[in-house]
Amino acid sequence: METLSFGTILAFAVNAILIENVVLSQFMGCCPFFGVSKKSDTALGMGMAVTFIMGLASIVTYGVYQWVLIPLDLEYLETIAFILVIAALVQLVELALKKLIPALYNALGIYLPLITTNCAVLGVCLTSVQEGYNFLSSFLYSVFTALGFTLAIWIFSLIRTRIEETCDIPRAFQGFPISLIAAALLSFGFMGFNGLSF
Amino acid sequence: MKIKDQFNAGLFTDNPVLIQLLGMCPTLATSTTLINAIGMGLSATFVLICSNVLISLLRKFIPQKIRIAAYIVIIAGFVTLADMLLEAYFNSIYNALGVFIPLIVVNCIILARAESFASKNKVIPSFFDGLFMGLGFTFALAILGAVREILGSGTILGFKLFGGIAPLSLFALPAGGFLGLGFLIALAQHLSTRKKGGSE
Amino acid sequence: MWIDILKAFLALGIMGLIFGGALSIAGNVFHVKEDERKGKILAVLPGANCGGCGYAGCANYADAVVAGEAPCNKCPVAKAEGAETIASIMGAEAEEVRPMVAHIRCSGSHDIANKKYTYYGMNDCLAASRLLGGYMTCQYGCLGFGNCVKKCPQDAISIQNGVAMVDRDNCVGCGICLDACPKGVIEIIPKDSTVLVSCSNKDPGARTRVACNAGCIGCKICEKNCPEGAIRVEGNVSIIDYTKCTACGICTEKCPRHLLEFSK
Amino acid sequence: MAFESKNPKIDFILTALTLFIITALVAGLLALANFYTAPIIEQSAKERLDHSLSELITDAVSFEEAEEFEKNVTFGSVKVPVHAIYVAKDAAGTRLGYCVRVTPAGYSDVIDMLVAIDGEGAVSGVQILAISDTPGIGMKVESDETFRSKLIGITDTVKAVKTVPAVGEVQVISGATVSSTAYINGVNAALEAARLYEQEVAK
Repeated sequence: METLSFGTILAFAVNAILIENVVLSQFMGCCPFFGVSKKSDTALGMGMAVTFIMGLASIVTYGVYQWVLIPLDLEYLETIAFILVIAALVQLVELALKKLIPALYNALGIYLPLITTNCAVLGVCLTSVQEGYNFLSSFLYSVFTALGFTLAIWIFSLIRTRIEETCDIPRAFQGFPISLIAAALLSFGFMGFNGLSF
Repeated sequence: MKIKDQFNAGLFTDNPVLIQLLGMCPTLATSTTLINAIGMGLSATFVLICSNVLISLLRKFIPQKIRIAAYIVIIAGFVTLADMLLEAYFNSIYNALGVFIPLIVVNCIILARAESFASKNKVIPSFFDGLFMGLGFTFALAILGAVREILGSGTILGFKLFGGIAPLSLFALPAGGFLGLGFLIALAQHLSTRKKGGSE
Repeated sequence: MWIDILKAFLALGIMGLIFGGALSIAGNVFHVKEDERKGKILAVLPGANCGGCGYAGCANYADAVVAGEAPCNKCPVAKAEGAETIASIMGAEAEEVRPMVAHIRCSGSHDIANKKYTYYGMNDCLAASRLLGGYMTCQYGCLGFGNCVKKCPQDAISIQNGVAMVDRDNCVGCGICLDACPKGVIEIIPKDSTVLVSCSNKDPGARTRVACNAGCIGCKICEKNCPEGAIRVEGNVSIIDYTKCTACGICTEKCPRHLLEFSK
Repeated sequence: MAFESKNPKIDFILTALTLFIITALVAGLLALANFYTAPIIEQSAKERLDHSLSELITDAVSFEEAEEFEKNVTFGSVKVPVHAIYVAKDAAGTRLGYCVRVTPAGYSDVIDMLVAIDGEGAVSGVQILAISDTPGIGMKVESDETFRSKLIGITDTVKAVKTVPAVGEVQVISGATVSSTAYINGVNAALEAARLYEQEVAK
């Protein structure tokens, strides 16, 4: 990312949110995507929590990679170092949320610790290292990807509440199968964005 | 829990992918071909067994506060180990699985089994739980992989199937993964409700 | 070789140290005074946040139980044995909690209840009730489009001949159907109650006769004849106080509309 | 739990210490494993590379890796990263041609390919090192010989077109447009990089 003019940032944002949406075309972060999208307010809460953690994680992992792993040439330990950072961050956010915003904490319930196993968070950190982004672009990339995740999970929660409210679904398809098929259609939609080339 | 129950639970009644719906990311992404699916399944099983055993050995020493952080580090350790060994000694599988080996770390099944089972049971049951849950994961992944390969690229294990007909390349794409898995889980739910003498 | 190992050992070790320390400090700083009974109860609950107990998630339900607002048997997934363990965690003072069950206060099926107009539209009670209070002449009765059926996690309600019926063995009395019904004809009563009132028509007797031939006309015969004084008629409809009712059955014989009956 | 205590001071030390031990031990174990596996991995990667290089330019004896060269070649809206340029030399040391390693972006992944350019600046061969593009689609590029043969012998960049190709154009494979366009971009980028490198050396 050479010159960070507004144009490149915009292109970067559209690319991360629409074209290579982390859930719908890169397949990362599906567990909470299906788990938390029953109600749209918990979905948004989850999206915000993931955005916050991804932003924080990208800063800390960038720091760890540049100042710890490279000088000691321990690049092969990047996975462990990153996942340690993410797990600690999630636990810190969980404790903070429990104290400061108990309502959101209770609503997210089991899915907050599941963010640690959210492939999207680790995936983003690993990709920004692979692509060799500098500090600002790796932060932007993480935040935009998280916004893409939030957008996808929010739209999906609207679809799911619509499915549950009005359509009657055959017994075998109730619950997750119908949501998976709805996700397939949503993923078709997002495939259309591949035509956008920046 | 006798071993037979664990076998039954791991593969059918409590299958991590079809019933518990865990580990969706690798399932949808690597099940484009049968070989990839089996490769992913077996490497995940290897990591699952080792991490279950080690975590159940250490369960008395890990305090509650850093429970998740400690389990994740152990799992990540085994994954990087598997990554190195695969790249050094089994290079062909490594090329096919590419980015998905590091993502086994965040494969929800492993942490879920570590958290809900290994940290509460002794070593032998944890070993079998890891083995059967891993096999259940590979079993579900293999079915999905076969279906997607036949429909998506018209081949099975690389051999061309129906001659000239252009395959539905949709199934090789991410969206096809969702679709395939959706119908697979519907079938699993249908079978399990029918087995319990389904209410309707 | 040893230097590499030492480098890795120290580098990641120190990182682990910093994070472990940070977590333990955060654990104390953000320490929320929590009733340890909540932790034990959460261990019993499945943690799937299905909402079957009528609360947003297992954590909310555990809070309610610890605060004493919620009975111990509300979790449909943990069922009886879960309820017992929770009751034991809550200590002896959790009084013997009577299992509750839902009851539809309406028996106006198609053959006995009259209709104002024929309704063509979404098969959804809420939508139907928006059109002049529903197609039934009786404003208070069940519309039979099954909003409660869709919401019930136990599949304990079914629509028979236009009226919702509760299957008492499956129902755990969680009360989700209560707010699903736009007409509010569902009530939660103890499972072992036998005498049931299946009507909630608050119009005076004359209008009720026109609406439905199984409607309560508010004649108060049941109220006068009940030896325990367990029945009172409020707003032209009889309401049974199940703490007093001894199921003697006198009211079922006396009721001119044969509305009060023994549960099947 | 053995390692937990009520008063915060000791608890702090115990938790921090436990995590320290676990992470340190795991890191140490991995360092050990890495010590043994790293050389093997490098070795096999080197072998595969040499094997491909010698396959492309058969009569070359040695391959010298160029130091400074244009890292990213862009033409039009396409940007293709260039990983390395190997200068092929025969026994006498005269320059026989180049091998340029490029990684154009395919549909869902990157195509890692090696393009050989002979003395006159014409493409003499292309080898795909790794392509994990969507299997059904990406593999077509590798197996479609007619498509790949069209790119042998070109001396200047060609345009990827969907319709009937005119001079200086190559038709993409139907059903695998994105991957075949990436392949063409790879070859173009290699030509461009070699030309830029030659100007550099000539100066």
